[in-house]
Amino acid sequence: MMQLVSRRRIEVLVDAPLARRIVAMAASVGVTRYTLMPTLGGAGEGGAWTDDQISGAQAKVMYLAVTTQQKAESLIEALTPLLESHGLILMISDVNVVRGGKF
Amino acid sequence: MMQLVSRRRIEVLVDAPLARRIVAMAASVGVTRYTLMPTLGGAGEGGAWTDDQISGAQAKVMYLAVTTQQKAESLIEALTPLLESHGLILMISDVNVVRGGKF
Amino acid sequence: MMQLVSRRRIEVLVDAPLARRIVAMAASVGVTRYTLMPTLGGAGEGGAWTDDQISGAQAKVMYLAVTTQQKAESLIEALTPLLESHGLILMISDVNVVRGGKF
Amino acid sequence: MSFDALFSPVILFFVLGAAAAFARSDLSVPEAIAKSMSLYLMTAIGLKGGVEVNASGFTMQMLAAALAGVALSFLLPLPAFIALRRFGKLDAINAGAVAAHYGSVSVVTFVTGVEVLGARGMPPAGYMVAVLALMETPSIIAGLWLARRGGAGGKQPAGDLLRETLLNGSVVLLVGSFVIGFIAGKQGFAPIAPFFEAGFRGVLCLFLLDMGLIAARRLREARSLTGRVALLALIFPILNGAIGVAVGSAIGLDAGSVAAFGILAGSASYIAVPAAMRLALPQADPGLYLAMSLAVTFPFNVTLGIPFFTWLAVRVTA
Amino acid sequence: MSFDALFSPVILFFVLGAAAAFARSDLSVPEAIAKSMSLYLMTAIGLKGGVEVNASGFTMQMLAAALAGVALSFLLPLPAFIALRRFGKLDAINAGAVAAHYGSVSVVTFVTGVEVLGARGMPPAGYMVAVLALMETPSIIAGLWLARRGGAGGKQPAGDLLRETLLNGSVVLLVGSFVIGFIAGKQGFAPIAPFFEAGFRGVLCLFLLDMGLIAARRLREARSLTGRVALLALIFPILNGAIGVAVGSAIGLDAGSVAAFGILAGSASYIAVPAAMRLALPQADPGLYLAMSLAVTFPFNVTLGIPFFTWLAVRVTA
Amino acid sequence: MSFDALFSPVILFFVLGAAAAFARSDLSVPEAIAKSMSLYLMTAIGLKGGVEVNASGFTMQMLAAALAGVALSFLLPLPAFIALRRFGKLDAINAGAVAAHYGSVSVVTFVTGVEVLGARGMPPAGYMVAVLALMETPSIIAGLWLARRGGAGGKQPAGDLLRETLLNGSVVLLVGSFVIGFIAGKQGFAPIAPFFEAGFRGVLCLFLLDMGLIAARRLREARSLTGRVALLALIFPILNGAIGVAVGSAIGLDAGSVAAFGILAGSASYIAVPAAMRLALPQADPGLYLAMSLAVTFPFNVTLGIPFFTWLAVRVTA
Ligand SMILES: Nc1ncnc2c1ncn2[C@@H]1O[C@H](COP(=O)(O)O)[C@@H](O)[C@H]1O
Ligand SMILES: Nc1ncnc2c1ncn2[C@@H]1O[C@H](COP(=O)(O)O)[C@@H](O)[C@H]1O
Ligand SMILES: Nc1ncnc2c1ncn2[C@@H]1O[C@H](COP(=O)(O)O)[C@@H](O)[C@H]1O
Ligand code: NA
Ligand code: NA
Ligand code: NA
Repeated sequence: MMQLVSRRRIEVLVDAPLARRIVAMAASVGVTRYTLMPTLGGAGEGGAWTDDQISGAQAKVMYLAVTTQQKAESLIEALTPLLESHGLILMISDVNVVRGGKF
Repeated sequence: MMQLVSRRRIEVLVDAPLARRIVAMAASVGVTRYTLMPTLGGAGEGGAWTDDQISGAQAKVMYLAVTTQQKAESLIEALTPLLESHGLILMISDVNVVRGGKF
Repeated sequence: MMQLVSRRRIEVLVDAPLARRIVAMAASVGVTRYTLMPTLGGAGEGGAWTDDQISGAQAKVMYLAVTTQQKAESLIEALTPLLESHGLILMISDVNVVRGGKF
Repeated sequence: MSFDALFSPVILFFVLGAAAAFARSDLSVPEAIAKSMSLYLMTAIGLKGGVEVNASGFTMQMLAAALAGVALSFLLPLPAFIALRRFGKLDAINAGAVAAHYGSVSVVTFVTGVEVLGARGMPPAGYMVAVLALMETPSIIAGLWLARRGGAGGKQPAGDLLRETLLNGSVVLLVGSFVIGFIAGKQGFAPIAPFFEAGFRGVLCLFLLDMGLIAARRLREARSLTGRVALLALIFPILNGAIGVAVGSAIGLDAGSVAAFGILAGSASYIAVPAAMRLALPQADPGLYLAMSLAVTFPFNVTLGIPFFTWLAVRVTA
Repeated sequence: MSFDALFSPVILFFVLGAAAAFARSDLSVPEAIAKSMSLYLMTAIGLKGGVEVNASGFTMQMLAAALAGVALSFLLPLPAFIALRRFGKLDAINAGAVAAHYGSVSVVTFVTGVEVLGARGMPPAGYMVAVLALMETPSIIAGLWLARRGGAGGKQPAGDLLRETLLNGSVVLLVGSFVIGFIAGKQGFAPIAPFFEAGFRGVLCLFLLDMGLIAARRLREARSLTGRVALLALIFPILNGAIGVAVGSAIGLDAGSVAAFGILAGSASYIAVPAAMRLALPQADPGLYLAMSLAVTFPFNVTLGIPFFTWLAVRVTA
Repeated sequence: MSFDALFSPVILFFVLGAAAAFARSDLSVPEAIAKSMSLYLMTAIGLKGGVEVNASGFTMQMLAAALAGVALSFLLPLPAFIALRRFGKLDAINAGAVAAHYGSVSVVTFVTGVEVLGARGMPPAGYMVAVLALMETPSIIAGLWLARRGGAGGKQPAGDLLRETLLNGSVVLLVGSFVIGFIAGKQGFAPIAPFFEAGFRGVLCLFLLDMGLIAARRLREARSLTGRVALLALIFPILNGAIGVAVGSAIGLDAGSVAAFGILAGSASYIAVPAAMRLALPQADPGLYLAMSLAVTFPFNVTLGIPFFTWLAVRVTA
C-alpha cells in the first residue's frame, strides 16, 4: 500500500462574492490548490440564511484546501484578521493523503 | 498565531423534507448554528438514489454543525432514536477552530 | 449514549464522467455505500476549472464513503493506480459513527 | 379504443426518455429545470381553470364534482390498503403510505389527459382543475389513519402535519393560480396568455422526456418492488379509474369531464403525497411508493390508461 | 389614485408568493431559474430600450434625463445616510451601505412599473432603460464615501472596486442588451422578438411569485430590522419617488417617463448594490440592507408605490 | 464575402459574453440553464429536421450526404493527428484526443449557421440534421485508434465505450427528436411548434451569451494552449471546412446544404467528444482539448468561419 502522509484540511465558509478574495489571499501564502463546494443555507450569530435569493450577495461557498502544517499555519494567520470583518467560519482538521508531494 | 481550540464536527445526512426537523431538534439541545450542504446521490442499505427526481421526497442534504464535546453528546443522544426510523447517517469527527467562543 | 465506533472517511474528488467508474471500483472491493457531493470549481496542478461549462466533461464531484480501516485500505490500494491517470484527489480521515454495523 | 394519442409528440418524448434510461444513456435534464417545468405546468393549468370558471360561473355540477372528488380521495385508499396488506404482503406502515398515493392524483397525468382529450375534441370542464387540487390531500389523512391503526408511531403533532400537507408547494401553487385566473378572467389573462399557452405543449414534451428518464431509472433500481406490488400498481389505476368514470357519469358530467375524473381517480401522486409521507411516516420506504407511483402507474396511465378511461367515458356517457 | 393594477396577475402572483411564505408553505422556485428569469428580464428590457432609441434617435431630453438620473443616484444617498444615522441609529458603515441601496434602482420594480404604465396607456420612453442602467452604480460610490468618512477601513484598492461595480453582471447585461438592441434596430430585433416579447409578462409573473416568497421569508427572519429602520424603508421610497417625479417633470419629460423616473428614484437595488457592498464593506450587515430593500421597500413599491408615483406624475404633468 | 451576419443579435450576444468575461465581469448563466438551453436547441433542431424529412421523403442525395458525413468524421482526424504530433508537438494521447474533436461536430455552430443561412435565403436541407447526428461519433473511434497506436493503455472494454459514446445524451436527444419529428410530421408538430420555433432564436441568443463567457474564461485560464496548438485550432476549421464544402458540392447538394456541410466539417465538438475522451482517455488533458475546441475554434467559426464557408459554398455551387 502506498505511503499515507499527514496533512491539514482547511475549510472556510465564505460569502460567495468574497470567495475570490480568499482564494487570492491563500495563493499569496502559497496555498494555490483548492476546491470550492456549494452550500444551501444555515444559521449562525448573524441569523439564518438560505441560498434562494436573487442577489446572491448572501450565498455562501465552502473553500477547501489540503496543505502542509506549515502552510496551513500561514493561511490561518493570514485569514484571522478577516474572520470577524468578513464573517468567515474557519475549520481545521487532520487528513491523510497519498502522493504527499501534491499537497 | 491565534489559539486553535478543539471542537466536534457533526454531520448528518438527512432526507430534504426532514432537514427542518433535524435543525429544530438540534436547536432544542442548544446546537443552533449549522450549515446545510447539497448532495447529488448515493447508495446505502436502502438502495441507490439520485437527486434527479421531481418530487424531491428522496433528495438528501448534509447537516453540518461544529460544536463543543458536551453539546455534541446531547445532539447525538437526541438523534439516536431517529437514526433508524428516519434513515439518518451520522458522522462525528474532530476539528479545530479559531475563536472557540463562537462554536 | 450509544457506542461510537471508529471508521475511516474516504473522499475522492473525481471528474463527473468518471464517477461511475469509481463507484464500481469501490463496490468491487466491498465499499458499496457512498454519497456523491457537488463541487463548484477549484485549482490544482492542472490549472483552474469551474463548473459553468456546457460539456460537463470537466465538472467534478466528491465521492464520500465511510468504511472500516480494512476496506479503506483495499479501496486506497485499488484507487492508487488511477490517481495519476484519472487525476483523482484522495483524502482519508478518521470519523466516529453510531451503529458501526452499517459502515 | 383509440391509441392515436400514443403517437403524439408528447407521449413519444416520454417513450424516448424511458428508452434512453433503459439503454443507460447519460441523458439527463437538470433537476432545477425539471422542478421549474413542473411549477410552470401547475401555474398554467391553474390559471386556465380559473379563467374558465370565471367565464362559466359556479354551477351545482361543479359542487357535485368537487364533493365527489374529495370523497374519492378519502375512500380510494381503503380498498388499496387491504389489497396491499393481503395480496401485496406489506406491513401497515408501507401499505398506508402507498394507499395514500393512490387516493391522491398526479398533476402531469391530468395535464397529459387534458391534452389528449382536447385533441379528440372533448376537453374537460375548467373546474376539473379545482377538483384536481381538492383531491390532492384528503387521501393523505386516510393513508395516515390506516397506517397508524396498524401501529405507526406518529410523533408529529397532527396540526403541524395538516399544515405541511395543505401548504405543500404544489397545492398552494395550483390553488393560487386557479384563484388568480378566476380574479383576472379572460381579459386579465390575455397579456400573460402567450407565455402560459403557447409554451404549454412544448414544455410538456420536455417534462415528459424527463419523466421517462426518471421512471425508467427508478424501475431499474427499484429493490423493494416485488412482483406482487408491481401488479397492484397496474391494477389500482384500472380499478380506480373505472370507479372514477362511474362516479363522474353518475353525477351527470359531460364525457370529457367524466374521462378526466377517471384519469384523476386512476392516477397516483408523486409530489405532494411522497413529501407528506416522508414527514409523517419516515419509517415507510420511499423507494417502494415512488417506484409504484412513478415507475409503474405513471407510465401505464400516460400510455394506456388515458385512452382506456377516455374510451370508457365515451361508452358510459353515450 | 387607481389601484386597478393591484389586481393584475403580475401583482397577484407577488401576493401569492408572499402569502405562501408567511403561511410557511414549502413552495420554492429553484435558485438557478430565479437567476435566469432575472437575466431574461434584464436582456428583454435592455433590447427593447435599445430598439426604441434606435427608432427615436438621440434627443436633448434623453441627455437631460441621463444626467438627472446620474445626479439623483449620487445625491439621494446623502439624506438617506443622515436619516439612517440619526433616526435609524445605525453606525456609519451600515448607514452608508443602506444609503447606497436607496440611491440605486431595482430593475424588477422598473419592469413592473413599465407594465403598469403600458396598461394605462402611458408607456415611458425607451431611453428610460438607459437611465435605469446609469443609475445603478453612482450611489455605490456615494455610499462608500459616506461609510468611509465614518471610519470603515477600506483595504480594497479603489480601482478594483470600481471595476467590480461597473462590471457587475446585471449592469453589463443591461447595457450590453441595450447596445445590441440599438445596433439591431427594429428589423434586426424582429426575429428574436417572439422570445423576448411574448414570454415577458409570463416570466414576470413567475419571477414576482419568487420575489414574494423571498421577500416574505426575509421579513420573517430579519433580525436586524428594527421598527425605526423598517419605517425608513417605507419613507425613503415615498420621498425619493416624489423627488424623482419632481425632477422628471422639471426636465420636461412626458407623463409616463416622469412616472418611471419616480419609480427609479423610489426603488432600491437588490442585485448590484448588495454584491458591491459585500465586497467593499464586508463588515456591513447584509441581513439589514437586504431586509430593507427586498422585504420592505420592494413590496411597498410593487403594490402601492407604483400607483402612487403614477398618480403624482399625472398630476404634475397635467 | 458578407459579414452582415456579424451584426445579427445572435452573434452580438456571443461578443457581449466574450467581452464581459475578458473584462472580468461576474456575469454568469447558471449551469443548469445553460445545459437546458442546450437540450432545448438540440430537441428543436432535431424535430425540425425530422419534420422536413417527413415532408420531402427519402432521396438518394440524402444517403450520399449521410455516407459522406460519416466518412469525413472518420477521416478528418488523421491529418489533424499528424499535424498535432509534428507541428503541435503533442504526445499521441493528447493528439488523438484533440483529433477526435475536429472530426466531430458542434451542434451550436451548426444551429448558428442554419440561422445565418436562413437569413440569407439559402436554408440547408432538413436531412442535414441527420448528417449532423451521424458525424458526432465516428471520429471518436478514429481518435482513440490513433491514440492507442501511440500507446495509450485502454483498460476500458471496447463494448462499454461504444455504448457510452453512441448513447451520449446529446446524440440520443438529437436522434430521438429527429425520429419524433419524422413520426409526427408537419401536422403532429403543429401543436408544439410555438414552443420550439418561436423561442428558438431568443434562446440561441442567451446560449451564445453564455458560450461567449465560457469561451473567453477558458481562453484566459488555458495553461496548456501553446501558440502552436492555438494556430492549429484556427487552421483546422478553415481546412476541414473547405474540404467539407468540396465534398458537399461533389455529391451535388444545393448551396445551403453545401455551406452547412462545410460548417459541420469545420466545427469541433465540445459536448459528446469531451465526455467520451474523459472516459476513454482520462490521461489526456481536458484543459487542452476544451480550450482548442471551445475557446479558439468555436469563436472563430461563429464569427468568421460561417461567412467564409457560406461564401465558398456560393462560389463552388454557382
Ligand atoms: N458552529 C457552526 N457549525 C456550522 N456552521 C456554522 C457554525 N457557525 C456558523 N456557521 C455557518 O456560518 C454562517 C455565518 O455564521 P455567523 O457569522 O455566526 O452568522 C452561518 O450562517 C452558518 O451557515
Ligand atoms: N458508509 C457510507 N458512506 C457514505 N454514505 C453513506 C454510507 N452509508 C449510507 N450512506 C448514505 O446514506 C444514504 C442512506 O443510507 P441507508 O439508510 O443505508 O440506505 C445512502 O443512500 C448514502 O447516500
Ligand atoms: N490540495 C488541494 N486541496 C483541495 N483541492 C485540491 C487540492 N489539490 C487539487 N485539488 C482539487 O483537485 C483538482 C485537480 O487537481 P490537479 O490534478 O492537481 O489539477 C483541482 O482542480 C482542485 O479542485
Ligand atoms: Na388517484
Ligand atoms: Na432609488
Ligand atoms: Na468537424
